[in-house]
Amino acid sequence: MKHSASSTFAFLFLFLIFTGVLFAQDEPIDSAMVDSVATAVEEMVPVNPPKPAQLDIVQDNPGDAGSSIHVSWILSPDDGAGDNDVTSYIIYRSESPTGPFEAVGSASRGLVEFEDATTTDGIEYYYYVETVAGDDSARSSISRPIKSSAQWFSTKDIDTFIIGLMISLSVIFFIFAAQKGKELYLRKIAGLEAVDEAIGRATEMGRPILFIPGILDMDDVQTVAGITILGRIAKTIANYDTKLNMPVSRSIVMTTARETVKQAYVAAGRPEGYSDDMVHYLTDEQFGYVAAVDGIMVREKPATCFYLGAFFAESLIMAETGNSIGAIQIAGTAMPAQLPFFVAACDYTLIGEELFAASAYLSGEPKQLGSLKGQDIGKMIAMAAILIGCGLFTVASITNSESLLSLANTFRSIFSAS
Amino acid sequence: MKRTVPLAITFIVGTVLVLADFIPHKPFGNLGDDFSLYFDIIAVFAFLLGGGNLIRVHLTKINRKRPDWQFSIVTLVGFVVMLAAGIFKISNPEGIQGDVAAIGSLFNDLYMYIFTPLQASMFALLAFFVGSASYRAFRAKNIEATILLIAAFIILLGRTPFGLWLTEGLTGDLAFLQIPNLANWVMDVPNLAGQRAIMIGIALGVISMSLRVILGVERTYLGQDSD
Amino acid sequence: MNFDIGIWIAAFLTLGIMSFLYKDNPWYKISEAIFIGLSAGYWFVSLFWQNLVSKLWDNLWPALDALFTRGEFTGGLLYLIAGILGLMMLMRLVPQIGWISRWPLALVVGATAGLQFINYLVSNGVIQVYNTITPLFGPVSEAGGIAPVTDVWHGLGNALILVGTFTGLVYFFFSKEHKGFFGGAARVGTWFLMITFGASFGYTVMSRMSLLIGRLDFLVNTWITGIFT
Amino acid sequence: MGFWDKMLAIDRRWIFLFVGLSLLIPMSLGIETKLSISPETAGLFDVYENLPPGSKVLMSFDYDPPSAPELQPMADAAVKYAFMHDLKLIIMGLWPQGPLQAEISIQRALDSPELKDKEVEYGVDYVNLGFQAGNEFVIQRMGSDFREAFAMDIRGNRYEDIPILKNVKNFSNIDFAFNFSAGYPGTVEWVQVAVDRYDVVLGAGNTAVQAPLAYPYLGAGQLVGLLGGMRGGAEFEVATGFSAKATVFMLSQTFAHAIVILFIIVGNVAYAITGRGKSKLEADR
Repeated sequence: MKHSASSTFAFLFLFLIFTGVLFAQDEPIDSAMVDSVATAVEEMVPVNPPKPAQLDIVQDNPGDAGSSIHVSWILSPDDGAGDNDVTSYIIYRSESPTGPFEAVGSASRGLVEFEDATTTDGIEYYYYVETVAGDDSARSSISRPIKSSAQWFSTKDIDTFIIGLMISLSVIFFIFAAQKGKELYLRKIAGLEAVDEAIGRATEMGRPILFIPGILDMDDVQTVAGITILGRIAKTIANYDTKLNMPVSRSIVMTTARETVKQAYVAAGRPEGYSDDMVHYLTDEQFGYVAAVDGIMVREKPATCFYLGAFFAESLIMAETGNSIGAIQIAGTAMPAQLPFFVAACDYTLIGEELFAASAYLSGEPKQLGSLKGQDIGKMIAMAAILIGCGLFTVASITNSESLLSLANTFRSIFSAS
Repeated sequence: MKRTVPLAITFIVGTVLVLADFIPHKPFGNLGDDFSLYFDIIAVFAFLLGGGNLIRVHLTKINRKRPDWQFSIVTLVGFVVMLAAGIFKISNPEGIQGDVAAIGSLFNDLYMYIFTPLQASMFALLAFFVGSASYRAFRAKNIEATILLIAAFIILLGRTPFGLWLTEGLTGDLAFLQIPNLANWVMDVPNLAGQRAIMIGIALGVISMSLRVILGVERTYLGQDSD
Repeated sequence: MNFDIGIWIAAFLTLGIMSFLYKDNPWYKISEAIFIGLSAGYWFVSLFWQNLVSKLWDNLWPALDALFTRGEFTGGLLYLIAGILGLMMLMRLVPQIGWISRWPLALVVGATAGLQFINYLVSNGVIQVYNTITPLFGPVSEAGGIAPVTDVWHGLGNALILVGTFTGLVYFFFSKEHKGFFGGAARVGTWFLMITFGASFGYTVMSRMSLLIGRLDFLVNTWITGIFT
Repeated sequence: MGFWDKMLAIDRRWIFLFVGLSLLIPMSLGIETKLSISPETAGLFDVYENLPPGSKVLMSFDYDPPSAPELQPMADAAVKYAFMHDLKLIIMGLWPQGPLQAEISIQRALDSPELKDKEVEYGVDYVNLGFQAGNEFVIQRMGSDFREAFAMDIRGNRYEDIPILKNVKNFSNIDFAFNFSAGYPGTVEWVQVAVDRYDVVLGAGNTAVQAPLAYPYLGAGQLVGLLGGMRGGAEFEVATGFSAKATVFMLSQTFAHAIVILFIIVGNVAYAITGRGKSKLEADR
């Protein structure tokens, strides 16, 4: 910024007056929350110090793994206003109230807090914050001693914990209820109704079945879902004595899938029908894998293709190639961006939640089905929360009631997850 | 032993990791990171199984002169050359201490001139498949399909100059009907609602499935009971 | 490698992959074969240096060194467990004790279930509910970081998001038959899902076309132009 | 079989041909589409343009070759503009292949006729720090000291020996940061760490798929501007005055969109007229 000579002069003049007013005032207000044990030693009278920010709360960071102290302050009155605008705050720390203090971090103007994440648990620290305005600065008083420590429960996550617990308990409750013989109604899912028929078709046509468990490893829950469905499907395949071809892109998936398919063949009473060659590794590389799968499709012409797991851009390449060879295609993924491509190119698509429910559906075991009923309770909780929350805010807005608004905000904050 | 121990491991590990998220104190606080480290290490060992399988499949193919066995030779050569180039850092200008992908190394050359074009070409095939899928799949068969079609159409038009040309005349109060504005609205409102329903559903699906796995209700992946 | 040869190879492979669109042929097969072999090798090399050397060896070696030279037990020794789990995976190669590999598998699956339980609960579940809670009718003061509802259209938009999320969830209900009012709501839910799918599809088209433009650019402007200059 | 029946059962290879031609022909014509510059692009260029000579610009290349068609044009323009206007470039990548993509942009800029007579020296006018693993934690480490994240540049020179980095300790010595991102880690992480914690002035270029995720940051002022996909790249080329690839490609983009729209229309007309479309299971019976 450039000032002409006259405005610079006027600027300096105002500055001088301002400084005079500042020095005429008493000591800066001490924060009520901080027991100051000493005040910073004045080293030099600065030309034009800003009003210092004052420490507000200095405490161990709650609900963390230790090694962190939370420092907050009340903004300097000069922050964001006046000619002596604050540029930044610097946070100083020492193991003794008399120093030496060292800078542990800074925050730009307008900010009121800082996490000092470099503390050693159990040591007492003293803090002060320095308010900087250009070349000038002013210090706050020094905090009382504070120690950091690790906690055994993350108090800030208690809402999430309770929500998770409620959903878990309803799932577990219905698992047990179903096990005791409680009748459950479950709606039909078209994609799963078609599984037997699709496998039967491959059998009649004498062509193989292709199973793609996505391109992620076993550390993705969608892959786990795909493998559990494989367990059910493989049993039917074993019964029909159809050929299964399962190329995979991860070695751990290969190992797990082999266990799963082998188990299914044993359970179907046909252990001799199983061979390790059914599940084979191609490459970890996304597009290399697709190139190879496309090749397998056009050469072996599978009658049925299953795509169940985590998919990215390759979804459409595979589904379109599968379509071109006239295969029945059943897909399922929880990747929102890929669902449209499966919906467009496949005969049946399991959308998100349906993928995770599929193995329970196919198993037909009461225990498994019960868990789905528990999931529905979770949905009810979510739906009720949305309705109540929106209702509270809307009514608060119409009535302009402060108390309703704070109630609405409190309700909403249950779901803030932090 | 063969089945009970794995079930116990799943139960203990799963439960501890769920709870660990709420326990900041050591050693629970960073168990999740520890696991991903362990997973990465297990994955290297597992690769020996996968890579071994790749070699075995192609050797069998060559041995038995199955159809296209010649291409199996290409695959094996490619695999071995890349492996050697990377592990022994062949022609790496910085020597064995240098970065494996240093510019000028054989590994990097293979990557730049062979791997990358293959990867990009395969990715580019998508453009063709987007064309064929839109020709075939977006047909007004019923109400649902028609809605899908209209939504796709609005977004497509909204991202080209045609959208604006067609509806430029709509100004003032009707400006919201201009196709680019309509496209933004579709993205921000109904699309968002659908996304949220899917996401919340997925969350519940994952929770329920995880519980089935942790509690041992779902155990197909653990293999046979033979003891 | 000579740059020009590199370009010729790249062009050869690019056209090989694209020839698949016409039909399967030896040119595609050879490109595919190279791709599989090379990329599997590439991944193993990456895993070898990044995971085995950087993560396992670089952590374990100093710990073992400390143990044997100074008799100190350090945290790095925990990596020994990871190494042992990895070796257990390899036990599959010996049929008699192949079942041991189920232990690391059980660990992987259990840990995945545990970790993703929390991840999805928070980022897919709770946060989405949080974001959906808004006033349908303004003005609400900015408290809590919610944008105030500026006009009727904004409010209607919020209401539509509420309806869409709600009915979409109704669609996913497993234990209730889609009949009557419930069935109607589920039907509306599918409409919202269809809009989502249509919109995502339309949105992605541009990105996908750009990829092909990039490849064609290489063929036309780098390779062919290069031949004639 | 009538015309529409044939259209309905058309061999998909005709469609592939149409897609290919609709991209190839406009591209070979080399026509530059007239573009209006969107406010997101204008906002970014405005800041970039007003950087005084000698300003230090940090560029993070967070993408790999498959996304290059969308991001390379904007990166090319940004690098070339920087060299032309004496901005000092500090290049890095959170993706392993990112710094190599940067080298491509640098080479293209140095080979361009406009820069023929200009002396651009490595280490003085620009430096490539290479890739560093660790995603957002790299940005965080850079917040205190760049040297903690990058001990050496891509050519193996030590950080302290590189003249351009002499007075660069952390983000406070950076005048502008530019991020080209195709996913994670990318713009979101740069905003959350560099902008929110260290007050970096940030502009971003994203793929078309990623861009919607970054829009909220634009509205909140955490990004000064955003270049979305190939179109964003084209607009940036127009803004910088280096009309190059993306500008020419915009016509192809538009044609491709048109042809997809056309496919949908023709497909529906054929479907409506013939009234067919059975699923394969039904057809089998």
